[in-house]
Amino acid sequence: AQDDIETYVLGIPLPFTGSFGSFGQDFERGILLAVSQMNAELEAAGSNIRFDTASADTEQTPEGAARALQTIAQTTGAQVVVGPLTTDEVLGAKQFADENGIVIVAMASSGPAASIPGDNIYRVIYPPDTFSSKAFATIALERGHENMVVLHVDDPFGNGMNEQFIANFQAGGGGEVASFGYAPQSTELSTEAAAVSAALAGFGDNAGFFCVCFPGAAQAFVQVAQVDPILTTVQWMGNEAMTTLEMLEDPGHAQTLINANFVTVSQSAASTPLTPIFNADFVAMFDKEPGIFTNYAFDAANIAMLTMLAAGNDGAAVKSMLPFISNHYIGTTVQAYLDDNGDQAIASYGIRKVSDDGTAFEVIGSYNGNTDTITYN
Amino acid sequence: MITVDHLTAGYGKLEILQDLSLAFAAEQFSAVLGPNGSGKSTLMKAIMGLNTIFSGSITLRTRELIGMQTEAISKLGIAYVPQRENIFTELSVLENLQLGVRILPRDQRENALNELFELFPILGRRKPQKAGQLSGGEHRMLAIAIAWLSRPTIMLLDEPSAGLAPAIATDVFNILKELSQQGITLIVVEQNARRILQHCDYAFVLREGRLMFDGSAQACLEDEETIKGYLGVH
Amino acid sequence: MPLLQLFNLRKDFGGLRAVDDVSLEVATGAIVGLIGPNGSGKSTLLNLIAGSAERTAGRIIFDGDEISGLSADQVFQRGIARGYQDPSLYLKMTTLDNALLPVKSQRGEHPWYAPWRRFWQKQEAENARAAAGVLEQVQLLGHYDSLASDLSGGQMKLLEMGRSLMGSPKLLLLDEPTAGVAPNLAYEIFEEISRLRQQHGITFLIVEHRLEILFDFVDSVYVMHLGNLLAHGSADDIASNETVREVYFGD
Amino acid sequence: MINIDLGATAISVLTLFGIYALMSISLNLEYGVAGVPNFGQALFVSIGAYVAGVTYTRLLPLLAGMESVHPCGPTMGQALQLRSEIMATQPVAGFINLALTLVIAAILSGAVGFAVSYVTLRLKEEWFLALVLLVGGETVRIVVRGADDLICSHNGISSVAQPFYFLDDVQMSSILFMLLALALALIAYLYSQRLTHSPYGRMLKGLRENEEVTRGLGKGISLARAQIMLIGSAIAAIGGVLFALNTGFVNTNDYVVTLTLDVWVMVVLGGIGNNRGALLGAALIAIMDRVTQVAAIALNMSGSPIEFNYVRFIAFGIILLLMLRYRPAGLLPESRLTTIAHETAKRLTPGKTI
Amino acid sequence: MPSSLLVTSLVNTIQIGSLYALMALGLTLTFSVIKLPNFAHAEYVTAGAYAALIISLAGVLNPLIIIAVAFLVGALTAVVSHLIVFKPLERQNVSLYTLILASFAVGLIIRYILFTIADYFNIFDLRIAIPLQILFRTGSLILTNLFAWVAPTSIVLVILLTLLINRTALGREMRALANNTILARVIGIPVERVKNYTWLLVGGMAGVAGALWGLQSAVSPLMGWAAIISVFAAAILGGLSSFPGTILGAYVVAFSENTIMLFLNFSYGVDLAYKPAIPFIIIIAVLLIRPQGLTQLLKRAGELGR
Ligand SMILES: Nc1ncnc2c1ncn2[C@@H]1O[C@H](COP(=O)(O)OP(=O)(O)OP(=O)(O)O)[C@@H](O)[C@H]1O
Ligand SMILES: Nc1ncnc2c1ncn2[C@@H]1O[C@H](COP(=O)(O)OP(=O)(O)OP(=O)(O)O)[C@@H](O)[C@H]1O
Ligand SMILES: [Mg+2]
Ligand SMILES: [Mg+2]
Repeated sequence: AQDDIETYVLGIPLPFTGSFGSFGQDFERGILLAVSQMNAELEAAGSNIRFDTASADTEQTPEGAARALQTIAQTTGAQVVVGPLTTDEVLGAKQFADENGIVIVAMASSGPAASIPGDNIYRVIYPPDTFSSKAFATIALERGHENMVVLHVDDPFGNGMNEQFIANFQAGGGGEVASFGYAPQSTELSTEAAAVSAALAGFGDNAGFFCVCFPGAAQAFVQVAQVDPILTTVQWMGNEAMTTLEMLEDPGHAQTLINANFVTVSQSAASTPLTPIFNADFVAMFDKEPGIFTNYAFDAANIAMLTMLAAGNDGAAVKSMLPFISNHYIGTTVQAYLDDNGDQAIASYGIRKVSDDGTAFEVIGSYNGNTDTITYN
Repeated sequence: MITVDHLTAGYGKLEILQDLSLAFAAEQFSAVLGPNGSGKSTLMKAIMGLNTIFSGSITLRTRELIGMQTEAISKLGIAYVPQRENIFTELSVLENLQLGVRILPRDQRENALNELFELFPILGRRKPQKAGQLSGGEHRMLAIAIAWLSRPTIMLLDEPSAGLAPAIATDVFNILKELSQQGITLIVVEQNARRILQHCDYAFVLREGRLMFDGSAQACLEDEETIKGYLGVH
Repeated sequence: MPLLQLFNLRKDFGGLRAVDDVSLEVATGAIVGLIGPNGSGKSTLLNLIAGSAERTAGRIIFDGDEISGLSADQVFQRGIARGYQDPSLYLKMTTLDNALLPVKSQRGEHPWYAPWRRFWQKQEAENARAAAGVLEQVQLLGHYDSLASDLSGGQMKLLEMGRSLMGSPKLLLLDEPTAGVAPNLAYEIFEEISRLRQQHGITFLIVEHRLEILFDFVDSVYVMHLGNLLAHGSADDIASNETVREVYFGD
Repeated sequence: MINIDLGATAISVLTLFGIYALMSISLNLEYGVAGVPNFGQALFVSIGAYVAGVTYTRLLPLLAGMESVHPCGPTMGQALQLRSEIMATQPVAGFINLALTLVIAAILSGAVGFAVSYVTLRLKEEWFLALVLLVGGETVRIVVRGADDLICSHNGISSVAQPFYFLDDVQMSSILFMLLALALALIAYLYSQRLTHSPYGRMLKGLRENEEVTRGLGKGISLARAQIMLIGSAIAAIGGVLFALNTGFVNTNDYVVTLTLDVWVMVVLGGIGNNRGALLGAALIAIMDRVTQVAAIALNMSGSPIEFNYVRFIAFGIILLLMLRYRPAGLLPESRLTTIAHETAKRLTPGKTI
Repeated sequence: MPSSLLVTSLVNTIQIGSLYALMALGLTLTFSVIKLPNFAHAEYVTAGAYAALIISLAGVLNPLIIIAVAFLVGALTAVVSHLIVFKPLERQNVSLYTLILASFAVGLIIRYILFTIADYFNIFDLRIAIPLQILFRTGSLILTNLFAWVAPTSIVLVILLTLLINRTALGREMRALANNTILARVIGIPVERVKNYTWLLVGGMAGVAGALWGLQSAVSPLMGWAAIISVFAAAILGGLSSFPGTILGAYVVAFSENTIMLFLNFSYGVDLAYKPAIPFIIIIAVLLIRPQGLTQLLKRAGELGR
């Protein structure tokens, strides 16, 4: 009967404004899809439990994330939230979550600063960057690069990736690495391109280029790089966030990436039988393609909901139950398995490049982070 | 020419002019006198549409001015020289003057400027100077010049001689006299009262927003009340 | 000894020499007039004395000390107050606050004492009484809590004069104190000046164009022309000086 | 499903109000009263936060009689656990640490404000000062973000807990923290109210109206300006310490230009030059933030296709514009009366006339 | 620093400096005529960029048409914000800071309207897809079709505007209005009309700057906001009232962000992530050493030239 329907609220603190606003939107859609599917199943099964969502904007600042979490919790009594996005925001929300027993299920944060044992932060699905940085280093070495130039966003993610990449690259026998950070809000990267080009020229042959950039900046970079005499002759690698479809919208950009033998190592490329179904459902519901990380949010939401179905709408119980549920969850990406810090411990990446016609990124191999092995198809 | 009828005007909610009625005749040289704060400047601003009107009417010939935009009022041939902030301090002297002649037909502008420089040679010498750097007297000459250049039929001047050296003040009064003879209707607020009363035709004396006296200049100089309350015995 | 002495004071604005080697003296307790055509450098000279413009060359001696090069606030502290040709009031402050601001050595003006009213309350009340007295003299007491911006042009002039007095100066520099002031009041202002000189021994250097009043009160008059001193003498001397008549009265 | 916990909401909003009030009172003193356009408010707030980041990692262990652990790099986790433990078990060390943090933050920030004021003396143009402070704030932020050791550059310092963290009752501990914030705001308010309504306040207003003339009236305006920057900056930094403790995290990304603008909105909305207005502005922003956020949640839950997290800002903008249009002097305009002098004058004025 | 780097960075300085000049001039114009440091200016830029992006997505790739549309949309945004917000506020004679705050609110509203539009059509981080071509190349000097559009368009607009302000009657009326609105009314200047023209120009130029910016980097609702500090810096460096000063300021800012930054990186290892700080520091230094700003410097140069 309608009356005894019990509703659990899933909080969604995400950056809807700020430069990651479009990510926030996409993630929210992934979560909404998971919730609507779950509710349909629950109804069909005659369960009296339903999920509802409450989203609040973190404004992409740590303090904003804290406020968003507070509002969600104090307005709806939510005990579990899916989000926030970046490590900064996750850490901003941490104190309130810990004190009030609210469980944070973050889907994309991967910075090392939030690897803290025993707290209420769970970073399911997306593994820490220790793994991907190693994958990039391995590929660079495999490609025979003696030296590398890195351009990275100057934030915890970009810096962490850069530092770990350098360590892995050099541990594997690589030579010197020149890194350049770009300010996170940059909309225009011509200075950076000039510097990268000069550094590559300084290294001579056998140098490679690694871009750790977000979509807007990446586009601005490729825009200038495509006429640069040096950048157009070296091989490129890039992080997953660069592989948006917008990136390929301009044929000139696509061609530049093809010529540069651009590869990326990405979690999302790993697929399960559920992945195409998710894609289809997403398009059916929202009439647009999911973004690059959207299915992480979808999976994180499912883990959160499954845990709540088992543990009830109770933060402490969810906290205790969540590792067990995630460790038994396979969604649209990979098996989730949490380490002592509550972070994803399984790293299984796909290696992708731009397809020959320049219209999509296609999988050409995989990388197993736990065994550090690359396999090409 | 300008008729003020039962006018109550002021600033915001403050009423300064109280039910004031008076008329400035065409081609007459009228002086508006009165103690400090009696509402002389307020009257001028009211005519120009620059403050709050509570009730009453102001008509130019038969045309109601209340409710019109200041720009439109000035297009009717009324030029006004405010008591303060009456030049464009950031512009050069020349540019100030060019703005003065802007409503004249193109071919008359040059002439008007040349005539002006004859009248105020000192302004001719200061042409490129920033107007804000003029001395007090130069400043006032420039202000009068801007108004005069638009060839108005009516001029409202708020204390044109304040701060002028006697020689220039004399010039200004002579200019006013001449303008008046040319048929321009002059309405002048002055504190140099005895002096202006020697030149003007008609005088109004305000006090606390009301009309205290109106009559010929000569009558004003002899009016007991006015002498006691305003002109002083010296 | 004269209260104020200027030696070869000079001021250039770019190419323009607004004040050209002016030397003059103002005796203690005197009322000295400074007249001259518009643009002859009178206001600039006052600015130099008050320290609000930097001199190009020359020396200023006040009360036996050299004050050339001091900043405006230091000059004021030494006892020179000034009025401006174009009233420079605090338009968004009340008439009373305008008058109280210049009072010297107010204890409540120190940020450490300011929060503790008992340190300054008594002094403030005294100052307020003095200010009320001054405002009364300039017929503005009724307007004590109006904003200065709401005063008429002449009232502003009067308030500025009153404000200068509140700094209890030894020398008061006035730039056209009666411009725009009603005739009866203009005369009263000069009577007030004369009274202040008598009662408080304040010395005055006054720029003025309304000579019919000025000449009744001054001890001596300096005449400037094109930055130079053209003449000096008693009011009568000046009134009959040929050159002065020519350049200033336009005869 | 909206189910507002009014008690908890009130505590969060009031805490935020207390913190914002410190910032708006500071800006109101500097800009509202003295006319110094401090567009570097975020800088002075951040100094408080950074000081907290440093004291909680370096000083706190010493106060608790423990070996301090380098807070950044590989020992980051260990250092974090150490300070959480101390905050949970040694309240006295926590309180002493907070007290010292507040004092150091106030002194340091005050000194920076004082120095900046002297350094920028040559900037005659009011806007240049605004610019220098604005870009100065951003510059410091960028430098701190890159500095490895201070607050661990980008990573920031988390678990900077508020002093009542040791209580088991979370509600009680947040109520006490709220009271602390409100108490500090109240002290700041009373202090600045007294400053404003004193001869010193009058001089500052004179400075605001016309520097040239104030100097001509014998006031040492450079010193006065530096003093008020010192006082204002110190208050802002105290706000910054609480701001950091409230989130429990010190990170450069919080101290951006938008924070400065928010504080400006508070002051201009409340009433420039009016301390009560500053409080009102702070309250309005704290409440409006929460109300629009709750509205966005409610509307999004009702299944509307429009993104209310955008509409929230649009609505905020429109409300602000309507306020400015219909209450342009701010909600509480500046009072004309400064000191008791007005009472004295009133007594001496026979039947006031206008 | 290798000479090739120098050449590239100088080309960048010209390109970016021209864009900054285009934006900063509008800011200066609003500040001097309307007496408003307009924070919403950033959003006129973004609005122009989105207009350009949307018609380019609709298949219009002729740069002239794109620029014209961006001009119109930018101008429209500016004029509408004037008519709805700023004009009524000015009528009430509000303080400068109320106006600043209003401009902040207007910017917020436009920004989130753009966010809503971008979200609806899913157009975040897209570039206006005019393919880049190399027009000219010798050694490290590479000039692209983009440079050929951006630099000359900006420079021509900048020159036209400067002439308009300093040499025409309309410009004189604008400056008169800026200086003393009441007197301007009194001498019969059609104040409202002059203001509308001003806003039209300001918004139009910002819109064009947005379109050109979107040719060069990705369009997002925050792009204008991200550039506004550099733009304000340029305008303030020019003293906020001088047009030649503003133009010089724009190039100084671009030069510091490009050439000086690269030099510091290359010679002293200063991280490029400090790029946003370096021009700030230079600005602060310049302001402290030359408190008059650059205007005075220009005047001096003018005097020497005479
Ligand atoms: N800041 C300045 N820059 C350039 N020139 C100036 C400046 N101030 C004054 N001048 C010029 O210096 C000359 C003297 O000006 P000053 O104001 O001293 O004259 P004044 O004798 O007081 O005249 P008035 O009686 O008209 O007030 C004038 O020609 C004036 O234009
Ligand atoms: N903007 C204003 N707001 C409010 N009150 C004002 C304003 N301007 C003037 N007043 C008041 O209106 C009254 C009349 O002022 P007005 O300027 O008309 O006097 P006036 O006759 O021109 O005097 P004066 O000869 O001194 O210039 C004065 O009491 C003054 O305080
Ligand atoms: Mg008047
Ligand atoms: Mg003078």
